[in-house]
Amino acid sequence: MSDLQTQMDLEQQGVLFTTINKLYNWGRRSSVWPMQFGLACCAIEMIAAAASRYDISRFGSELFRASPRQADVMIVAGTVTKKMVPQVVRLFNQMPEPRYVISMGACATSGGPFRDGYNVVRGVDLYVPVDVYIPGCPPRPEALLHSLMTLQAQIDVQALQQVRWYGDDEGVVNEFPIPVFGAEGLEVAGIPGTADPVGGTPKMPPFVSPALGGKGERDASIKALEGNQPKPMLRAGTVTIEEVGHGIAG
Amino acid sequence: MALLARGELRSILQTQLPNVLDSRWDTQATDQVEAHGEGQTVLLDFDAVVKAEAIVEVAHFVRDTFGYDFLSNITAVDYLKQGLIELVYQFYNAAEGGPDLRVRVRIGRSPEECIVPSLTPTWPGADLQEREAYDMYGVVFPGHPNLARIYMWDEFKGFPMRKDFPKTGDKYTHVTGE
Amino acid sequence: MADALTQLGFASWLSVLIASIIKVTLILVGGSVGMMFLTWYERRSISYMQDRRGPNRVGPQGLLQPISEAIKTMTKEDATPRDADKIVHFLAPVVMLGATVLSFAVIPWGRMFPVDLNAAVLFVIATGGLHSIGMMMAGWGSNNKFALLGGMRGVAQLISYEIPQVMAIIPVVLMTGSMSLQKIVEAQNDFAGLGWYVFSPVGLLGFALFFTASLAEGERTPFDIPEADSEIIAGYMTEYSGMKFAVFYLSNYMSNLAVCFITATLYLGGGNGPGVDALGGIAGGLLSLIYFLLKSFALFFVMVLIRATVPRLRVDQLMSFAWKFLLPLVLVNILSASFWVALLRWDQQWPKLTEWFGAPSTADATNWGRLAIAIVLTLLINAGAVALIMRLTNRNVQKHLYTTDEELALGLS
Amino acid sequence: MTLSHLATEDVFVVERNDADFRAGQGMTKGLGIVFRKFRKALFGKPNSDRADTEGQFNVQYPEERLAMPEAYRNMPILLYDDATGHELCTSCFQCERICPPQVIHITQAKDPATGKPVPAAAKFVLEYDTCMSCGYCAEVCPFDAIKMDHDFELSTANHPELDVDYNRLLRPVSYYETIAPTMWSDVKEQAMKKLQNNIKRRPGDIGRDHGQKIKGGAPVAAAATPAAGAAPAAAAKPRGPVAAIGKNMPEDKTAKLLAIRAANAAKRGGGAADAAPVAQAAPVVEAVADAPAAVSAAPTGPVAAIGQNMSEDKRAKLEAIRAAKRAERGE
Amino acid sequence: MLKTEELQINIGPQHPSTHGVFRMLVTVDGETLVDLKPVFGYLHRNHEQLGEVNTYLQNMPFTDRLDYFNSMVNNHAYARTIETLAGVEVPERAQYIRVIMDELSRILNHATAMGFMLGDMGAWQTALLWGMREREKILDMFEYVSGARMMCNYCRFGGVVRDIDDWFITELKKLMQGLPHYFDDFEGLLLNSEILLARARNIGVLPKELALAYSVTGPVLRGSGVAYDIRKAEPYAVYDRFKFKVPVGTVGDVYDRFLVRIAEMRESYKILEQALEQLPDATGGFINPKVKQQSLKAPAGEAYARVESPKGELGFYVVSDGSGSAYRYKVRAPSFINLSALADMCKGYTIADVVVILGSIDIVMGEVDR
Repeated sequence: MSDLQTQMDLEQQGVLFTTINKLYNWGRRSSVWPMQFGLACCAIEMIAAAASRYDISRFGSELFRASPRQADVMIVAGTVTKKMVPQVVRLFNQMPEPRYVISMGACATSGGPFRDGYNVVRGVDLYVPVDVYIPGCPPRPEALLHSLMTLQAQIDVQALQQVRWYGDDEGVVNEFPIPVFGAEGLEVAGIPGTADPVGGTPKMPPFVSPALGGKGERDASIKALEGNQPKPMLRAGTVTIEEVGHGIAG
Repeated sequence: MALLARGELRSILQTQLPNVLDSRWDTQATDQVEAHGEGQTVLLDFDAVVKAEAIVEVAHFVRDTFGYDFLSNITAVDYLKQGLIELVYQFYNAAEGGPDLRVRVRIGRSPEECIVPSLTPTWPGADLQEREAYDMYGVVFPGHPNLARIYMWDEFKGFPMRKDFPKTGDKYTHVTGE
Repeated sequence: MADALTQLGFASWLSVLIASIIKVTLILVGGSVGMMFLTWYERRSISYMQDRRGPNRVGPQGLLQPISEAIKTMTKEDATPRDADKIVHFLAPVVMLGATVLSFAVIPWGRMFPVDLNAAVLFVIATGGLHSIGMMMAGWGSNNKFALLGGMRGVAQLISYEIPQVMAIIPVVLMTGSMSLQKIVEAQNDFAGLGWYVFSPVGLLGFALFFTASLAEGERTPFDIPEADSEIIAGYMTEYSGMKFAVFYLSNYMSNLAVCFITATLYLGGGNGPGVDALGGIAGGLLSLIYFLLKSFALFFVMVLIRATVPRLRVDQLMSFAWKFLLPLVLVNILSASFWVALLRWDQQWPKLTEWFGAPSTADATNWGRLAIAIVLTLLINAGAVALIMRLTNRNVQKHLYTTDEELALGLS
Repeated sequence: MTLSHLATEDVFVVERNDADFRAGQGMTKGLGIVFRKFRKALFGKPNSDRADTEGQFNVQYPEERLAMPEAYRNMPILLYDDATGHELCTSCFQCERICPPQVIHITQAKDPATGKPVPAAAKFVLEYDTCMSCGYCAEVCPFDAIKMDHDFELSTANHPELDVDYNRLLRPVSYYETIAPTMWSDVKEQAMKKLQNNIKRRPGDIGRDHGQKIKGGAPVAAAATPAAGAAPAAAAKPRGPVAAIGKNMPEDKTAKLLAIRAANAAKRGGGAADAAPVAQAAPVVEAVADAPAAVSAAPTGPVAAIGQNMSEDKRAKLEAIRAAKRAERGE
Repeated sequence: MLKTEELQINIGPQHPSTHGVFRMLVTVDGETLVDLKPVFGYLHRNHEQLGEVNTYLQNMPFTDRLDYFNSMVNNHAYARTIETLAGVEVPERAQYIRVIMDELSRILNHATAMGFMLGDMGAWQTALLWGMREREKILDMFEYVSGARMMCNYCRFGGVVRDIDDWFITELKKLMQGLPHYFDDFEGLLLNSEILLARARNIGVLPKELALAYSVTGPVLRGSGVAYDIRKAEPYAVYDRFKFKVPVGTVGDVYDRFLVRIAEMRESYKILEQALEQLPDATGGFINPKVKQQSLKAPAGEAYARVESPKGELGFYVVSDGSGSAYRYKVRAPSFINLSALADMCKGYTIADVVVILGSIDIVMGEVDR
């Protein structure tokens, strides 16, 4: 709560800071340039969001930059596979601050329907911190626009004196470890063994979202990915679904 | 150049190219299904099962004799119970249309046996499919110009589509084969 | 302006200094504001071509969009690649922007001339040539393959297209008899302010050629090869971020603006138009500024229209277009320009003719006949040349068509 | 090649126009078409009909919205009966079985007295972050308890929040009726009949104890206690402009910030100083005065949608803040 | 003697014009391409493995995510395979509905695919956005019947999940009023544009024999001059009742593939007209009521069924062991196999051509890597 208290104090500090902050935030929120980075199905909805009907350009975000150096937000639109994730992290590392990540769709958020596959990463937040998650498979283009508005609202409450990229670098991670291909899966610096094995669950918790105060640290409260139970080998032959249907008690 | 009915190729091969058929499957009748009960594996015998080393010869034979010049699909199936990997080659007759012609090859699962000559020199379209079979099932295709892993990275060990590869959530174990 | 200041009692050196500073500020502010408006204008108009609306939420109708982008890019982290040549990497955008801003020194805003250089045309071309140095520096300094490719492509393109661009101006210089932009504008003030060069056959062809070549100079579609994002990411700008990228962006759009201004000045009569002379004074000056901006932004709209419509050319096609299509036509145009000048200004060329037919001038209504001869003659030459060269180009295409099969068969076997 | 399976009239060769003389006429035509489109989009009438190929096509999202077809499926929700507060779900596990990505996790309720299973779910967790919106759960549900929602504005900064529990999944039947009237009327009778049968087998509050809709058998109005406000608030989610900007903030931050502000205000207020403890203590506040209005206005009303994505305690805090504010105003 | 040095460039996996996450290792001599090695697997999401774990019905929504432009066609192909395997009959009305959805998919796929290709050429997305506009209009209708824009999950074994109603038919007729205008505009925009001709003619030539050897299908094969269309060669659904033509190219270059796609859109339009005319009334039902969707068990055996997807031959090879899920589930993905011809098509051209040739093959990585 301390940072919130500071924020409250800041609000009382004076007109100058407030004005500068407002201007600064306004500048960033009004021109969030995404990186041209489509992975799978969601990328098509991302393109649809840029197309005539939804038109992300109304928010000033239609300049999809091909180079990460000029982009502000990485919209991870689609399934991140183990083979692709080193490139994702590398691209994210190449982006200059302030940078944001929108995890678009189920696959990017948690691996989605493919999370039980051997080559799919269970959420891009295991490798880079994510600012906004959009559920949906794929989310509607409007949902992407909504996430952009969510991101804008996040930007709005930031203060120049507090943003992680201008302050002292204490505890702030700028370079995220790029996973390395191993014989059994992905290896990540700082994680013993195969961090994300092929045919197994990852051995690391996700990063804390910067919007919730994360500075590049992993969420220590999540020990393992408990929600991601292995999928049972379901066979319709062994469970007759129609019969079970009507009734618990009768 | 004519279309062949289902199972017709088998009898034609018996008369015209008697050496190419895989003798292990000679005795079984056409359309016989070897099912191992509920949830078990199955082997099907509709079509000609040829020896692995004869696949190039048979492929050329069906192309030149019957006009089946379009190699559409190569499927690898892992029959864990029988210890076999089956490759199904599907040919089409581009001029005549009609259904496909299936030619099968059955090989063992061990690295020494899991070898089939490549069709890529004649049908370059088989290139990627053979690489896929190599990557996912560990079938080696001598004669292939660039037999490397296609989906997984080169450092990876194991063949993820084989039936004994651990599913996600299982403890990772080394798989047989490599 | 300096004179006025001296009269107010300033020392002469001081008044010159103050006047210069005011001018420089005006140019910089005018250029940047013009550029910002231009980006908004382009984004909005291209949006409507694609049935959407474009930026309309930041400020009224999205007009503040470029300003927010400026704030954002200025405050963004400035990343320099680890293995880059730091100094070159830093200097490249500076060179680019410097070159562009310099060219604004001589561009007239309507009838207002910041600096009336007597070799203004030459000056504009020279500053435009500096761009290639900036591009190469950016491409080289970034230590990135795509940036290097983009830089090399850019330099090759700029150098190739400078030739037709410069030579397309020669007819204008010939017709005016001066390299001063002010003189060029004045020379187009006949016929109640409508005596623009574009209405003469020579000027029309010159306009088309100059505008085409300028598209390439300004890296606009279909010649945006140095930054073709579907091929080489962002070209020479790939490794630039934050402020440096903003400077590139600024210089790009400012040079586009400059191109439009210069085209309007050279061929569309600058600030000339009906009513300017009649009004005179400050009102006339304002009207001329409005005319001038209207013409320039109409030209820019054409650029946007082209951008929205056509794909880009390939590098080799780009080169052959410059050398095989533009250059011959430009040469022909110079020829017909000299005929034009000879016919209309024979008093200076052949005094004998003057004795026979009297002294002509374009403004002189008694010389309609000579004007008509000049128009017909140059029209014939130019149209013939265009038709011939197009015929040849078409034949090249078809010849290519019949040889490729064999070539490919060889290559594929 | 002879193509015996194709008659010659079934094939045609595309016209390449190789021999045409090219003098820029193709490009000019293209420019003309683009200009026409530009003119139509700027001055013409906007797209209104499916036959239109010209004219402004843009829908300005937060202010203007496209109508959703009834069948649209985004994320699953669970229904409860407005009248009795009983949930329609009987934990038959059909949806859990059919779910392709296996994101539904149900625990069956047990009778505390006998230990026998009761046709109601004790826990129901749905991983929104993995759901593939296939709609099978709604399709197979024999009790029409699980339905596909139309609300897509779910983006959040909080990943664990996307594991949605029972309290946040529940929506009243009336809400579903507003988004899919015909689809509900097709199954309404049957679903309600089944529900009545199931209610008979549910002892006590089992089957309606989630989200504290019902307190001691109180009727509908009680469904408006703040904690249960989630469902009506979501239903009331305005189709117009995004209601509260706070909704777009990270929710807990909003709540905390508001709490601090309220506390400060309370301090300044002096007389209302006793409101501050209310802000800290976060018990469920009993039936707030304006909440029933929220329910009645559910489909269209401009109710603050702050609570939409919040978990329970945050919502409680928020209510506390509201109470503090009221206290400050001296109500 | 002068010797130029070859430069190796890595295009992708994150690259604006690789249509997803596709990587090409390109060796160039100056700007001319000497060698091209495609690298796959960046979107390999284990579709086939999951298909062997899922029940038959559970796998239906996964097929949506193969070729995510044409989920309707994927559903159709998969449903056909399982229907063949389990011997399920499909009511006539369902067949017609499937055909209508397939042809609508074809139109939207070709419209966007050509838009992407022109975007790769640098046409600043105008053609793409016009195509997307038609796509949005079609997606509205998909959404109406199936409930989702892209991932329709519309087919069931023995029919479709929801019948089309009057609203759909009225709107479809309205849509079809507008389509010819769209085709005309699109052709007028670029078909004869000099720059497009320069960029597309005689680029990426794939001769007829080579096309057959490479097993390419769909517009790529037809662009090379082989009139092979599964709708004619092995008619499925009710395609044998419609009159339509198969457009073929002559040279086999990018321009031919482009023209073939435009012609196919017009043919699809004709099929739609006829299908609407012949559409039987609802008495026959739109789904076979006897089929137990959720617990469908196929007898031990194998089946391969294919449809003419907008990208080529889309087939599913399913081996059943008598249980409720596939023992082996393999997808014959058209764009995967069409891609094998890429290297040969690109050799000798420049980098700028490579992206255009790739665009003209019209790949979708979800299908290539599966």
